Parts: sequence; C-alpha cells; structure tokens
Amino acid sequence: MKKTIALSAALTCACALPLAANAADIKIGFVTTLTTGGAVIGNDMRDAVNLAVEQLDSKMGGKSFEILFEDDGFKPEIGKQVTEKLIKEDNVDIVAGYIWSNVLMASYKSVTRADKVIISANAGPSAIAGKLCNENFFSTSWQNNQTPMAMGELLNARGVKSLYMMAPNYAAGKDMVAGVERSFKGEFVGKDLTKWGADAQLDFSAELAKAKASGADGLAVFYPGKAGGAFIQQYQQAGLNGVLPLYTIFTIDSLSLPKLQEANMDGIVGSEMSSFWAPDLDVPANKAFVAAFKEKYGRYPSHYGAQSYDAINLIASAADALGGDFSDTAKVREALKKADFDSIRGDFEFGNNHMPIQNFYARKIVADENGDWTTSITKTVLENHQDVFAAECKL
Amino acid sequence: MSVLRTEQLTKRFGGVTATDSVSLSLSEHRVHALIGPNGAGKTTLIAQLSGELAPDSGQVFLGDKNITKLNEPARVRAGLCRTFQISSLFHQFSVRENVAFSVQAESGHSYRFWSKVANNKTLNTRADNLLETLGLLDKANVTATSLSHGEQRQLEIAMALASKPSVLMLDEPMAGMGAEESSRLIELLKTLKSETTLLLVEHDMDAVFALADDLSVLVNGCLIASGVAAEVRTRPDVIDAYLGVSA
Amino acid sequence: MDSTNARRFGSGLVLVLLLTVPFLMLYLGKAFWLDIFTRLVILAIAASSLSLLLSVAGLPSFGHAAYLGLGAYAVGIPVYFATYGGADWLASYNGWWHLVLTISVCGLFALVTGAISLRTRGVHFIMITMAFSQMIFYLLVSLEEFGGDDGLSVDLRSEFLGLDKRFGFNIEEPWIFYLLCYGVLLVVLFIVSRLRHSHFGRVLAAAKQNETRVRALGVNPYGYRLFAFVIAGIIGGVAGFLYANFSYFVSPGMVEWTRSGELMFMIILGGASSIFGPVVGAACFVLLEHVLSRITLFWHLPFGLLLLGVVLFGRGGVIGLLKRERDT
Amino acid sequence: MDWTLVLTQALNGLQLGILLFLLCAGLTLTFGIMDLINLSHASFYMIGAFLCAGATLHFDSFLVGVLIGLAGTAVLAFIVEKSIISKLYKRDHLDQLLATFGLILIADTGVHLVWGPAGMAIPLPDVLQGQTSVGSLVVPTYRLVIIGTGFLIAIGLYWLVNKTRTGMLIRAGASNRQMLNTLGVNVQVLFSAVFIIGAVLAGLGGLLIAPITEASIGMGNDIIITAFVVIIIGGIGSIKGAFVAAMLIGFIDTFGRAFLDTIFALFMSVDVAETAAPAVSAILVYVLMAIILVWRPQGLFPPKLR
Repeated sequence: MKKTIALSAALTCACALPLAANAADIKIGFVTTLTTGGAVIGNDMRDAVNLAVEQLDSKMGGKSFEILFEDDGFKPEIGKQVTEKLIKEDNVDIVAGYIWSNVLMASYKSVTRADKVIISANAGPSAIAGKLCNENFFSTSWQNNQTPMAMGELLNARGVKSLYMMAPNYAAGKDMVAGVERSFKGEFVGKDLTKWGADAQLDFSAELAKAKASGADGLAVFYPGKAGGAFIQQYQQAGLNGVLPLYTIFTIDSLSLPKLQEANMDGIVGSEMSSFWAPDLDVPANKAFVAAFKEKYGRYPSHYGAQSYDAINLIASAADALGGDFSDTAKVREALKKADFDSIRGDFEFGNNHMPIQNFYARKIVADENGDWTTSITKTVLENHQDVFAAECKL
Repeated sequence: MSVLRTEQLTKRFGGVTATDSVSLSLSEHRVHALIGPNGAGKTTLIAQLSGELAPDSGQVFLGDKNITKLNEPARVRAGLCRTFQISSLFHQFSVRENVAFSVQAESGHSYRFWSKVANNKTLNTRADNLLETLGLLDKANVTATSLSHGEQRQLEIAMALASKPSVLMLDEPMAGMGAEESSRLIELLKTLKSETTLLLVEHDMDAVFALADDLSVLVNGCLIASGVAAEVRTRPDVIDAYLGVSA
Repeated sequence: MDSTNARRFGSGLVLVLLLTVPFLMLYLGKAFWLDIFTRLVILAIAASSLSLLLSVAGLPSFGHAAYLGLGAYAVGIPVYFATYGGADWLASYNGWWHLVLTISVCGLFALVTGAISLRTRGVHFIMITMAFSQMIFYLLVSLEEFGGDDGLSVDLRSEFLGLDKRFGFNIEEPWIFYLLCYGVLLVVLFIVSRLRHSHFGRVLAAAKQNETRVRALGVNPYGYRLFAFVIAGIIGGVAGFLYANFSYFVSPGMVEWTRSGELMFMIILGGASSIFGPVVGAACFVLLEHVLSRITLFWHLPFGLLLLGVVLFGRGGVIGLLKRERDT
Repeated sequence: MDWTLVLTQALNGLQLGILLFLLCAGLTLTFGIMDLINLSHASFYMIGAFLCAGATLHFDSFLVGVLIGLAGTAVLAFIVEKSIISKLYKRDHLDQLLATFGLILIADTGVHLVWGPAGMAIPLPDVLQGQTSVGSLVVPTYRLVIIGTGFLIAIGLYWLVNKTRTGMLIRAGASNRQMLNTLGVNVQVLFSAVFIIGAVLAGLGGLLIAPITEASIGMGNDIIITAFVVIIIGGIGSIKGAFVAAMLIGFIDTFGRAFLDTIFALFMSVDVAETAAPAVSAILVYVLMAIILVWRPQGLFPPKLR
C-alpha cells in the first residue's frame, strides 16, 4: 500500500516538474539533431545560434530572449513530438531549425496550426516551396532543387557529357537528383538511391563498382552528414579519383573536411561542389561571422551554421521592428518578409513562397594559409536564382 | 476383440532401430503390461501409439479405425490417451484447474470467449468427482507444484481419466512411489479395468504381476513374446532375455 | 487489506488517475500533458493487445509494431487520397471506413503471418515475427507515393459520421479525442480480461505452461493461438488507427523493431501477470521518457540502466513490486 | 552483362559475408551454448571500431589501433560478462532481449559521451590504401585484407571447434547443454571464454569495416538484426551454418542491391524499378529466413544430437 502511494506521488511529482516557469520575454524553439550521427550538423547549428545569441547579448527588440533547443533524434515522429511540446508546453513565439526535409514535413503543420511562425534553417523540400506553401513558413536556406540545379549548370560548364549520380533514398535525396536532371544537359548513365534513416547504408562498394563500370565522365553525389565522410573514404579507396571526377552537393563541408584531412583523403582536394555560400564569400557580415566563429570555436563554420546564424538574426530584425512583441502573427510575418538584416549572403530577399532568392557558386576544396582544408568560391553559377516551385505557390 | 492393434511398426533413429516391426494387440477391458530392459524401445513405442512420433513404416488401429495418419490430439479425441513417465502437469494451475482443464478438453472445442471458465459448474463437478476417486479432493485448491511426488502421479492419472479414454497408456505410473502409495495405486488401477483398457509400461515387477492380464516383452526394439501373462512369464526365452537378468 | 481488494483498489486508482490527471493539467494550462496522456493511453492499448500473446499465451511476438503501422496507414492512405485525389474506392475521411480497413488488413495480416509463425517455437518464433514486421517496414519505406521513408502527414482526423453532427462528437477536439482513446482502452481491457478467464483463455494458459500435455489431452493449441494472434493483431491495429489520428502523421518509423521491443518492455516493466500491467508499464514508459529527456539530452543512458535494472532485479514489474510488499 | 562488374560485386558480397560471419560466430555460440540472445553484441562491434579509431589516431599506427581495439574489447567483454551477462543465462529469452537492448542504449550513449557524436574515420597505412590487380579486376587492397582476415578467422575457428578439447566442449554444449555439467566442466569459465571470444570477433568485424564506413554510433544496431537472421538460417550453435548463411546473405544482399533494379527494369518502368529495387532487396533476406524457418525450422545446419 505504501508503495502504491509512493508511486502515485512520484508520478504526480513527475508531472509537476516541468511547471517551473521560464524567465525570458521571447522564447524561440530550435529543433535540430543533437543525438545520433546527425548530431554533428546539429551541434554546428547550435554553436552558430549560440554565437548569435551572444552577439545579441540575449536581447532582441529591447526584450530578453532565450533559445530552447530540442533534439529530433534524426526521426520525423520525434521531431514532430518535440515541436508539439515547444508549441503546447513551452509556448514559444517562433520555432526554427530543422535539418531534415522529412522532419520538417512531419512537423510544420503543428506550428502553422497553432498560427505561429516556423523558420527552416536548412530543410527546403519542394512541397513546402510549391503547392503546400504556407504564409507562416520562412526559410533562411534554399529550396532543395536549387543547389543541384547549380550543380547541373556547373557540370555543363565543365564539359561533362555523361553522369552517374548517387543519393540517399529520402525526400531531399530525390529532390537533389531531380534538380540536377532539370539543368544538366548531358546524359544520365546511372543513378542509385541508397537506404537512409537511422540505419542508413554506409557501404557503397556495390554502387561505386557500378559507377566505375558505367564509363561516366563524372560522378555527382549527395550524402549529407556522416554518410559523406564514409562515401569519400570509399571513393578514394576504390581508386576513382582521376578516373571518375567527383562533384558533390552537401557532402563535403567544414564539418567533414578536418576529419578527411586527418585521414589523408587528399584525392578530394580540388574537387568541386555547388553552394550558395562559402566561408570566403566576400560579404562583410559573412567575414565577421566566420572570424567570430573561428575565434570562439576554433574551426570553420559550415553552411548549416551560417543558415542558423541568419535565422536568429532574421528573427531579431523582426523583433526590432515590432519592439519585441510577437503576439500578432500577421505583423510578425510582415516584419520577417522584409528580411531587414545583415545576412551572411549580402542582400537577402524572400520570394513569394518565403524562400530566399540568391546566388549560387561553384566552390573548390583548397588548403588555407595554415594548411587547413576549406572551400573557396571559384565562380558564380546562378545569379539571383529563384526556385522553380515558387510558381506553384499561391501566396 | 482387440481395441488397439499395431502392424509391423518400425522406427529408426539414424542407425538404431528403436522399434522393429512391432505387432501388438490389446484386448478390451484387460490390463496389458509392456516390459523390457532400459532402452528396449518402450517409450518410443508409446510415442508412436500416442501420435507424438510418426513411424517410419507400419500401421496403428484403434478398434477398426486406422489412426496411423492422425495427429496426437485427434487420437486422444478418438479415445487413446496416455500419461507421462515424468509427471507432466500445469504447474501454475491449481489441482482442480488441472483436472477441470482436462475435462474441458474432453467436452469439445473451447472457442468460448465470454463466460468465466472458473465458474463453470459442470467442469468443476466432474473434476471434483475425479479428484475424489483419486483421493486428491482435499488438495483441490493447492497448486500442482506443491503436491508430493506420489500425489502428482495420481493427478496425472486423474487428468488422463478425464478424457474418458477407451485405451489408457500408463508410462511407468509407479516410478518413484513408496510401497504404500504403489499398492493404493494398484488397487485403483484394478477398478479401472471395467471402464477402459490399460496399456501398462512398468519396471516394478510386483505391480506388473499383480495387475497384468496380458504381457508383452520388448527387447532391442523387437517384441519377443506377447500373450496371456501367466504363460508368457514362464517362457524360457523371456526369462533368459529379460526376467532372468533382473531376477 | 486482502490481495484481491488491493488489486481492485490499484486498478481503480490507475483508471481514475488516467481520467483526472490530464484534465487537471489542462485546467492548469499545460495542454501538452493531454498529448502525453493520449500517447500513453494509445500505447497502453497496443501493449495490452501484445500482452494477450506475451503474458496469456506465452508467445513472445517481436513484431507487434507492424500492426501499429498497418492501422496507422489504414487511416493515412484513405485520407491522403481524399485530400489529393485518386483511388476513389479507397479515398475517404470516414472514420468507420478507416476502422473497417484497419480491422480487415490487420486481421488478414495476422492470420497469414500467424499461420506461418505459429509453426515455429521459442526463439524462432521471436525472429520470424520480427522478420514479418521488417517486411512491412520495408514495404512502407518503398511506398513512394505515401512518402516512403519520410512518412505521410494526415491532414484531418477521421470523421465519425452520425456521431459528429448529432452529438457534437468531433475528435479534432483534443479532449474529446482523449476520451475516445480512454474509452477504447476500457473496452480493450475488458475484452482482454474476459478472454483471459474464458475457456479459450484457459487453453492458451495451459498451452503456455505445458504444450505436450495439452496435446496429450486431445487439444491442438494451434488454432487457439492463431485466434489469439489475430485478435491481438486487430487490437494492435486499432491502436495504430488511433495513433495516426492523434499525431496527424504516419511513418515507417512506427514499425521499427525497436518499437516492438518497447512494447515488450512496457509489459515487463508493468508486470506481465496482471491485466493492468501493460497500462502501468506504458504509463511509466511514456512519463519516464518525457521526464528524463527534459533532464538530459542523454536520457537513453538512465533509461538503459533502468531497463537493465528492471529485468535483473524487478521480477514481476511495478505491479510485482507492489505485490511483494504485501507478501512480506 | 559486364563480367568485371559481376566479379567486383561478388567480392563485395564476400566482404559483407565475412563481416556478418565475424559478428555471427560469437552470436551463434553464445546462443547455442548459453542459450543467450545477446543484442548487445552489436555494441562490441561498435566499441571495437571506436577503440581502434581512437588508438590509431593517438599512436598514428593502424596496427597498434587494431591491437588496442581487440584487447580493449576483450577487457570490456570480461567486465560485462561477469557483472551482467552471467546473471542472464538462466533467464528466458524475453528478459535477455530487453536487458541487452538496455545495454545497447547504454553503450551508444556512452560512446557519444566519450567520443562525441561525429563518428571517427580511421586512416589506413599507405600499404593498405592502394589498389590491387587480380587479372582484369582492380580492387582496393584493403578489401582483400578484410576478406583474407575473415577466412583466416574462419579456418582458425574451424580448427578450434573441431580439433581441440575446448572445441569438443563447445560442440557438446551447443548440441546438448546438460551434457556439460555431466562432463565435469567448469561451466562458468567456459561460458566466459566463449562470450569474450565472441565479443572480440565482433569487435574485429567492427574495426575492420570502420576504415571503410567510419566508426559511428549505433553502427552495429542494424547489422545485428541481419546477423540474427544469419544464425537462424544457419542453425543456432553451428559455426559452419553461420559461415554458409553469412556468405549466402552477403551475396543475396549485395547482388540484390546491385542488379535488382536492372532486372526489374526488364518488366516495369525504370523509375518504378529504381525505387522498388532497394526496398525489395532489403526484404529479400527476411523472406529467405521465413521460407527456411517454415521448411527447416532448425536452420540449414543444426548441431547434431539436440
């Protein structure tokens, strides 16, 4: 009997625990991946967000604010669950973050249904840019198709006639393939969609053998996060550098380069990728961001970090315009839409679907003045580019 | 008239022939004892009769019916039931539940999902009657595990009787029993003759001679003798092969 | 207090807490707790259905999450078609139609896979049930049109025509939906309890203890087990049906083998011997998950330790602990 | 059809088979002898990889990394066996499943806390980096090292199990557990030894694959399910069965992934083929297991005398 009561008491306490109130005036939820292999990206985003918070001195629009980080565990259903929690329990004013397209797709309705604003700091699936676009959705990254479209143009510029492509089998992976297909003028000699998710396929030997046998001029791949490192290792071991030139999309970044350098993967130095950003992008806000990030964390930021940094500063610009009052969502939308802040990409403008209109560049892996590997912009591939799905959006 | 009959029943395990062309016949309302040294194939034979093992060749008949192809539950429903050498009970059930379940098994299918089986008067009354016959009624509410070894053997028989078998095969029912318990069981088994036919596998020769009307001797998988007990036990080859050794 | 009364008191307490606490939290402005309790109750339904196999029949099915997934997609796919067009014969927002689909799909799947799985024993049974649920997992992953790996957003909850208009029974309303789930849980518990104590249940219990003897008494347990397998599958499917409506989202993640393991854990955690074990287990599981993940990002560590502790030292689960206290 | 491609895929299938075998050898023995379902075998696979990665980077030598990885895994296996696993031998399969699942959660989080979430790449020495030509076939040298190591281990295990006294006890235990007690064996020591050998082989599998895929958190959790499929197909407790089934699954999985889309494309649209093929090739393994379980419930090579 005593234990029955003790148990009930324990349960009641467990319920009461979260009742302790949060102090800040403005609360921003930030959903990202902080456990599993995907946490590499999540940690970089968190670091960039914390840098922005520090630079803003935890104040926006004259009010104090705080960021509530939540872990999506790399799973759409968990991402949705924590989003619901941020909205219903923590009562946040805005939700931001989201690395993965599938997590975003599962979660965004929980936010829009509560008539609050959601800002994607990475994921940009086609549905939400087009048919399912929502007035409460904003992005500080890109639509999934844009970077691969830039890749297609880059491949055309480099004279590639036949292409083999590999990507993971999930929404973004398919969007990437579709994007390259849209702008690449040569022929696809093969493509592979590999298993993704918590138990993603990391041994690409079978696919690489097929790619090699296909006789393609180039190999384009999209492998974000830890899969990228694994892919590069195998690309090098299979002796494909020199035989089958590598073009990457969101596969090699500031997160994987130090590791690749440590493992002597020098076959990839000089390989090219398409991106909207690089650490050496010649914009004052970017230079300042990269310098401050390196100062604080001792490494280059990745584009994930850059986008997250932009997301917080975008929110801050809206807070400044509204005097820190986020109670009227219509006004918040209005203020965000102006994008009146110093973005790391220079001028920042939203399209009708609230995706940024922006330049895309070719960037190349080089060693910096200290011998550390980084990426450097070689040419502009697309200028002031708007994603193709914007036309389907009724906003 | 024979109620249970086998024809040329053969079972091999690898190179070992466990039962070798055994042809056995049981007559109605008699106790037929099956004896033989350890490893002679008695348990294998019982297993083939009950349907637990399929023979490599040969037939089994219950009455006129060929039951060789029937599986174990179907043979039980046809009237051929067995007990186990090592008590095989439902240990989490009470003694009454053990027997009541056996009665339930006999009384047709159990696709009844709603009424509480514990409150079923028909099952409980028949179970209690059987327990009374076996002298276990005062233990009806304890769990089967808490019974003594001898009592577990008795419960084993009560459960088999619940199936109303026309032939009951008893695999060493006296194993591990004290002298007093054994003699009580012998008395009980004698009274069963009027209701059923018994196939008795037993090592206790006193029990065998006290009970058996007919006697079969199994050695190395072969049936070396089968017939009226009084005659078989005096046959020289039987004494040589089996009785002589143990005597 | 004797043991039967104590058990009744405990069961009553659980049911009363489940009915009062979420509404108390709602009153206190903690709307999210209604969500947590809804999840809890739905998982309790799933765990109860599994307990019919695991605790009553002694069949350790390691693929029960498949039914959650099938039930969920039986809601997700018709709603998807109703929203975006296509497959007119399937498309519908009608909750009764979803329920019919759930029951027939899960029943059929359980019948076919059960008929095969029940030919095996012990660890082979564990593995073959897991294999079938993995097949469903990869099937759902390959259903490109319904989102594949990414899952499928369900735009609206099922509509129960007839009930909605006449009684204002609109399950879009979270507290009404909670009451619906709670009601289903009560019905499921009642069904499981009845089955457990019926003639049918006694065959399962007997076959769990000593299959050889059951056969020697003339009963072939195969058919009874298959029936239990189908019933458990259907109830598991109903839990999935509710889950899809609850979360507005279905994904193959619901069928991962770890989810099947979690359902088993709930039963062991709560105590396999009691009908309320799975409910208590699901409650502990969901609340622990929530509380631990608030305290630390690395909540899997204490959770793993707890799992280990419960298995090594906590025989009989939470209910067993309570019982043991009375015995001493 | 391009025969070089087929040959390359065959080598890849062989490699996956070898890895599965390394994982399954221990799994099937612990299962056969101790009657233990050990999900946490997956954790030793991961820990072997991480220990090797850490040591390789620290000492700048892959060889030292391998040795430390194996030794570390052995020590850890010893501790875990003594403190936790030994209490599970007499429990039912359900308890074992759950307790060792708990161990996986602990190990995954533990590795995250020690090495961070990023995973670790293992640099290979130059000798192993290059390519080797076998006739017209050019394959990464390191793949050959994995395959060679695997075969050596398989031969070694064959010798251990079939030619030594310990092996005789292992066989006896796998086919009839009660027999061990009657033989007057110190069962506890035998169990510990088998568990540690199994764990070290799993660790070896992990550290061999890590230079290819990187050591990452939860790397063993997906392959462990496949490994269970392998030992069920092979017959629980049989090293020979584990070897044959591992090779079978390795080939089916690899060839399925490589050629199924081409085969499907023969009778359906290319787009459908390309999306259906990965799913179907993932299911193949489970379908095979279901068929084998129905056809031969004891697996292909059940240990005799059971």
